[in-house]
Amino acid sequence: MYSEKVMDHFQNPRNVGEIADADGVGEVGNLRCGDIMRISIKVKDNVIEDIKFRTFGCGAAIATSSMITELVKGKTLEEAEEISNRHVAEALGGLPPVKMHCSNLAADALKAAIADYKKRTQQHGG
Amino acid sequence: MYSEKVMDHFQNPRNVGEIADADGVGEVGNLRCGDIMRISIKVKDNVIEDIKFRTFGCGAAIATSSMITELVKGKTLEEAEEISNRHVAEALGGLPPVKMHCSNLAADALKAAIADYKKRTQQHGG
Amino acid sequence: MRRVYLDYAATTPVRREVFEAMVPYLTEKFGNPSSVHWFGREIRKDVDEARERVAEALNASPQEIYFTSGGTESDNMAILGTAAALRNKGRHVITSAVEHHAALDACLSLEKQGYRVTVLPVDKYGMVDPADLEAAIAEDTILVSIMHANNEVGTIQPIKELAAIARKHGVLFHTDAVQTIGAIPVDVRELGVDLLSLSGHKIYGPKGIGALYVRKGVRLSNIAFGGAQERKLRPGTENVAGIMGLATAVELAVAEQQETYEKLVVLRDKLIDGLTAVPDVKLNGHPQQRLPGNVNVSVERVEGESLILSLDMAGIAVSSGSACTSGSLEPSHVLMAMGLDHQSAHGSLRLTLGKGTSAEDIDHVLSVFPGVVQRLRDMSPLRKSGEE
Amino acid sequence: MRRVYLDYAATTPVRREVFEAMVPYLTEKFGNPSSVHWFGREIRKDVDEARERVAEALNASPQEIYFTSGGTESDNMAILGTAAALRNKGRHVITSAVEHHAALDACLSLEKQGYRVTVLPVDKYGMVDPADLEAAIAEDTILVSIMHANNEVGTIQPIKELAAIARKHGVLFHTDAVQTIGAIPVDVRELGVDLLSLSGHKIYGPKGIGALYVRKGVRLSNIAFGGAQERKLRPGTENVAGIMGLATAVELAVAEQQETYEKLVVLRDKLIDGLTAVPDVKLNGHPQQRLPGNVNVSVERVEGESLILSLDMAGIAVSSGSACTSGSLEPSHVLMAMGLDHQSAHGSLRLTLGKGTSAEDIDHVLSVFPGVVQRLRDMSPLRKSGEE
Ligand SMILES: Cc1ncc(COP(=O)(O)O)c(C=O)c1O
Ligand SMILES: Cc1ncc(COP(=O)(O)O)c(C=O)c1O
Repeated sequence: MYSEKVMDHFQNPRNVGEIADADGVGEVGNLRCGDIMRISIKVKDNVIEDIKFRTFGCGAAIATSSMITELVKGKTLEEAEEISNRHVAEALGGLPPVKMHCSNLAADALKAAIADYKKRTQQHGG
Repeated sequence: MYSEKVMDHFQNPRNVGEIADADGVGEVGNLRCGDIMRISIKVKDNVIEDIKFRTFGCGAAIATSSMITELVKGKTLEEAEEISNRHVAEALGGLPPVKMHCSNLAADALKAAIADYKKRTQQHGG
Repeated sequence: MRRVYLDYAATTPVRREVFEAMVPYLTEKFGNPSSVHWFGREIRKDVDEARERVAEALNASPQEIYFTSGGTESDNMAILGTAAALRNKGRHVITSAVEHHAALDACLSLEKQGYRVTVLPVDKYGMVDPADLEAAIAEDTILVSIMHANNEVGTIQPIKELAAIARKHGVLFHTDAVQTIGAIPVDVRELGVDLLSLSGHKIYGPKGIGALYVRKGVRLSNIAFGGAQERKLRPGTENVAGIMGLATAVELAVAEQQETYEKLVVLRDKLIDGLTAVPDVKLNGHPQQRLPGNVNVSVERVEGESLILSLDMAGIAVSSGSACTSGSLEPSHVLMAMGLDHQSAHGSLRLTLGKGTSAEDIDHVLSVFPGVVQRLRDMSPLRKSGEE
Repeated sequence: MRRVYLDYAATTPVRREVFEAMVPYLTEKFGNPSSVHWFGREIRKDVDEARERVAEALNASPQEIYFTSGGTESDNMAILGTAAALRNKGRHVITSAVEHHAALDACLSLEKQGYRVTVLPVDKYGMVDPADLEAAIAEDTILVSIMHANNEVGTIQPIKELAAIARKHGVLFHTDAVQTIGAIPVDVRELGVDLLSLSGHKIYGPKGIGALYVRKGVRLSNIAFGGAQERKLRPGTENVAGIMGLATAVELAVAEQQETYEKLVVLRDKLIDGLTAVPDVKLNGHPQQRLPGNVNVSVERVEGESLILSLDMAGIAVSSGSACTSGSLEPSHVLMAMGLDHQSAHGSLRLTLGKGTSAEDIDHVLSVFPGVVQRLRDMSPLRKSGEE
């Protein structure tokens, strides 16, 4: 069902946890659908310096969370924002069709975290 | 499907043929249904002295024809007339339900032969 | 006693390779393909692979293959499934008078739901006339179902031509290829059909497994309800061992089709010649457009079941279109549709050849047949006009 | 890696005796039971005998047993077949909220044909209240379908009592006994049911075969069309090997039921105790009226599929009522009907025990389980109220 890459990320998820003094936090999903993802980011000079996730969800949800943290670490915010669900799924060597909605969640959580960061810095800056 | 008795009568049918100078002949069935039976009898002193059959039909049709000739040989006409489909089927150790109509035919053919004999003797006698 | 089996159209022995392909799935490989864990995933992979192999043999793609419990269910799914899916498009279905009951009765069952059903006639060889199909197609026609070759008389229909007519009118075309896989070429694209049924046990596979080809883009409604198996179209835990057996059977049947055809045609013609050399024995079905393994004759003045039984007692297994073998009073609807009279229909005999058939088998049958016929004719009240 | 299979409710391995009962029918005994000749008669006799053996095991008579392609088809035939046969008597059907989809969806499909369908609720243990059934029966009720025991949570329904209520009102009663044969006593007369479904692959038999008990005098309409097999109710060449395997499987399951029950209950309770000793792990289903091999727990703050996968990586095969295992977004309709909140329903885990399960297996699972749960909880954004 799942590719080896998915299983690797599920089994050895990268960047699990919560950044204590995060610059932005995004949480998406709900219990009804059985998926909740929280991504926290540390940003320095417009670059995502650190990123961590916590996920309640199926194997695909955990793997996509893990994969997206790897994909964006060290990227600028603009580069990170361009990462789509498709990119995540491709990086994982594909996902079963019924699982595509899980990869949506990961990109959405990242976007929410960046939006949160921007809101905070605007507040600070403006 | 068929009992051993049925197969025996099918394989070694008794009294096949036609009595040349028969006292009565009965033929029942039609090609539409795929069964035709002809029974000819020789009667002496109210007793069926000889009986022969010819049958176009399935295994059950042939076996019931053969069996009925055995059952009635040497019987009086009254005794012969009492033989029912059920008797023939029972004497054969039973017939598959879908084949019960074949045993009807045998008794009917015998009845027709006896009726023919009676008609002829009435004509002679009256 | 020497036993000769000449009823390959009724069913075939499971071939060794098929049996061996099944054994692992009746022993250690037992998982449910729907399970997420290793035991299930292992099987899912194998079932997917089997689907690919069946697809490849038919020149279809794997997503176009659905596994069923046999030819009957495939026919039912194709006909009742499309009829339900297209009920708002139209309610007219066309079939032929010589279909297997699995297709014919499925079509006729639609009448109770308010569909019109046209049953096309056949000629004396059992052949559908494409002009009749053309004429029968109406505004509200949604489906045509005509079998690839007939199981009783072996007549091969001009499916490519018939399917083209349906396509021209935007009407779906289903064919029952249960008797043709492995006998003549079956290529879904070449035939141009939208739906095609097959069954395992006619091609040296197991009983109780079949498949339905559904061309991409053709939508069926469910005729059964339950789990999400077979892309939600055919619920129920998959008959995994059956599927693995079917894949091997289809693959081998198609690979060996040409060779089988050439071998059987020779034996078939020898058998036809020998049987019809007996007086008043006539061939039924098409003399040329005929399955390589099918022989069907009418033996005048003799009823079919009594012939089968007599041959059986001599160790020869054949079948008949006689009413008495089916438990009804009417003989084969196929023979009647071909215009045979009742006597010929009741006196029909089907001998079907297959992998195990040898020239010696044919010789044996031909040596036994005349005596058996004579014996039954002697017992028959029917006489040749002029006789006795 | 040590592999522990705890998914016997999904499917079971074919037992040796069953496999051996099947082999002759996948090799030399290949005839079609409908054939008149020796090759067919030989098989017909064996199929009849198999029917007798299944009947005897259920305390039914042979004419009351119909072979099908599995539990799904049995459920469909029972429900759709009686509904069609009694459509002029009434168009109201009653079922429960925790049925297998093969029964539930078959019932619901009738709504499109103008039937009313009442879906009875269940309590927090998944149990139907007989008073609810009594209240739901109306003038036009024709059928009640309630399963003998649930496949997900193992709750055993009071079928005898429920069937008696239906009988009192002259309403037919169907039960899906797919999960109960061999686990608890199943006697059709004792239960007082009119129709009862079973499936081969849940009782160490093959996949793709099942049976339906239909009490003498109960009339079903055909839901499939074709040949005259199974007394014209279920067309299609019989899955002979499957039938022979099923008969052996049913016979052995029933013969060993008591012994199996006693063995499994001990292991089950040990497993339940061990799992629920982990904080925030709760048992689902009835604590007493429960299948001997069923354990179903909700693991708070962890999603079910991730649990299955983690256990699978440790060699332990289990299943889940999680939405993510079914490819839908909604978790198990059974757990939801029992009133579980979404988190508990998504975090459910089903472990089902069977013949191969040993005390060491249970120990192994209990040694692995806490670590797996901890790891996933560490990864989860959900926190116990009061935590972090
Ligand atoms: C032409 C044809 N269609 C359908 C069937 C039914 O197939 P099955 O017996 O697998 O249901 C058969 C054989 O019985 C057949 O010959
Ligand atoms: C309670 C119940 N009913 C019906 C079925 C369906 O049986 P089958 O898979 O043989 O179609 C199952 C198993 O999947 C089941 O557990």
